[in-house]
Amino acid sequence: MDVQVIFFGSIIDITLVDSVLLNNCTDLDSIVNDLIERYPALANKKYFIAVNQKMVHENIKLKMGDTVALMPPFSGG
Amino acid sequence: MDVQVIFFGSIIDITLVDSVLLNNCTDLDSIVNDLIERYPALANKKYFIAVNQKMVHENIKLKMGDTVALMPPFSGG
Amino acid sequence: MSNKKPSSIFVSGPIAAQKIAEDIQKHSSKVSIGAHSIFLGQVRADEIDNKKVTAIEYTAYEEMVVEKMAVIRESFFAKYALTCMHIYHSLGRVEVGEICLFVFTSSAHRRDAIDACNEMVETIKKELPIWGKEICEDNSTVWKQNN
Amino acid sequence: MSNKKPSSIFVSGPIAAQKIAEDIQKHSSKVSIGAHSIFLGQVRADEIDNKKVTAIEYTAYEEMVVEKMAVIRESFFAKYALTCMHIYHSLGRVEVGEICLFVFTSSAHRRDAIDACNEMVETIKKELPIWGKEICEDNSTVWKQNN
Repeated sequence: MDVQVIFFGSIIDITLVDSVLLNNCTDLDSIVNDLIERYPALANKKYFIAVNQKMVHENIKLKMGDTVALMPPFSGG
Repeated sequence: MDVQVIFFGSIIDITLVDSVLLNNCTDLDSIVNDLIERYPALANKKYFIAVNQKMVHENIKLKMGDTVALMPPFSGG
Repeated sequence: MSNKKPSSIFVSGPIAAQKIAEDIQKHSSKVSIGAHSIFLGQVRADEIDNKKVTAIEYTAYEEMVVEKMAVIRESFFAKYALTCMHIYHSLGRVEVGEICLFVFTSSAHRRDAIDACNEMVETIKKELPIWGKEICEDNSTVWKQNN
Repeated sequence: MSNKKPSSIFVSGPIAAQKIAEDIQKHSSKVSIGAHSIFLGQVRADEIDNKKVTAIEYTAYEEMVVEKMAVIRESFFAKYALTCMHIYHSLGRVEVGEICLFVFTSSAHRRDAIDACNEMVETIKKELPIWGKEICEDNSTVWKQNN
């Protein structure tokens, strides 16, 4: 099962790419664990998570084709 | 002793002139009485008074060359 | 603030959108500014006794406005951390849809510009000896009232 | 409000003063409008560790901004008696002194336009997934933080 994870702002300074494709992640917690394994600096980083453009504040199940976004605190304007 | 009295806004609808020169008025009260005699409709009219561009809320003595302004409620903007 | 002669806020007739653009453009060289707040008053096609307003004609006690504005300016610069503040008000006839008031405040951080602009609009309406006469389509007139 | 597709608020690079003038001018035909409130964000020459900021580079999660703005727009039109509301935000590089945010609200009476403009600026800074990276004179960069 493929899920696309996209990164923004200062998160990209850690990941050095703006997106990755993850398989075998059935929920958000497993995505976050997977990402921290790949990018250990993420563990100490503050960010919000959106799934398919909606903010998500707890663990949820994911389905094929979902897009998960890791977003640092906003600084527009 | 000459004092110039100037009118603004809806006051001019009553006086039909934008200024008059009054003599023998030594204070503000005598000016107001003189004006109401000339323009009786002023008696029922709401207005502010400025002497030499400063708002005045009580009777004051006037001197030669003073300018008294009768101003209806403001409606700029 | 300074001993230069206080200048008039009055513009003859409507305030052009082009003037507003030029004023904004001029501030691009003031690099300590982070926020601009602008208020524009536009003449509205109100209805009075079933007659449409087509224009407002403004008159003012100009000398008194200049004196009052000098005092008001100083109090605003004392109260708010403003980089600049510009105010323009129409005199004479302004047609429906045209701009009659332009308040423009700038500051490093947004709260000062926004709060000063807001308070200035209220101050202008309440404190400045300016009068608007609404002119209806049949040329009858009604003196405007601020609330 | 309507079933037309929500449109983007993004402009590539700075927002030109000329665009602001054109937007103001367009509203002269909307004769029920009595008040416009405008907020402009301008890139400030801040100093970070003794180095001057020369530009900000903006990125955003564009699809999410479009979705969020559609919801925010609807809530603002429900809360305030607005005739219209226009919002533009820069993407990409904006030099010091240039405009990066343009919020423009219009209403019959001033309170609605002013309050909506004010709240929209706070909402944009707090709710929209947009990021600013400050670029210093030596090309070092610092991620901007809103407060």
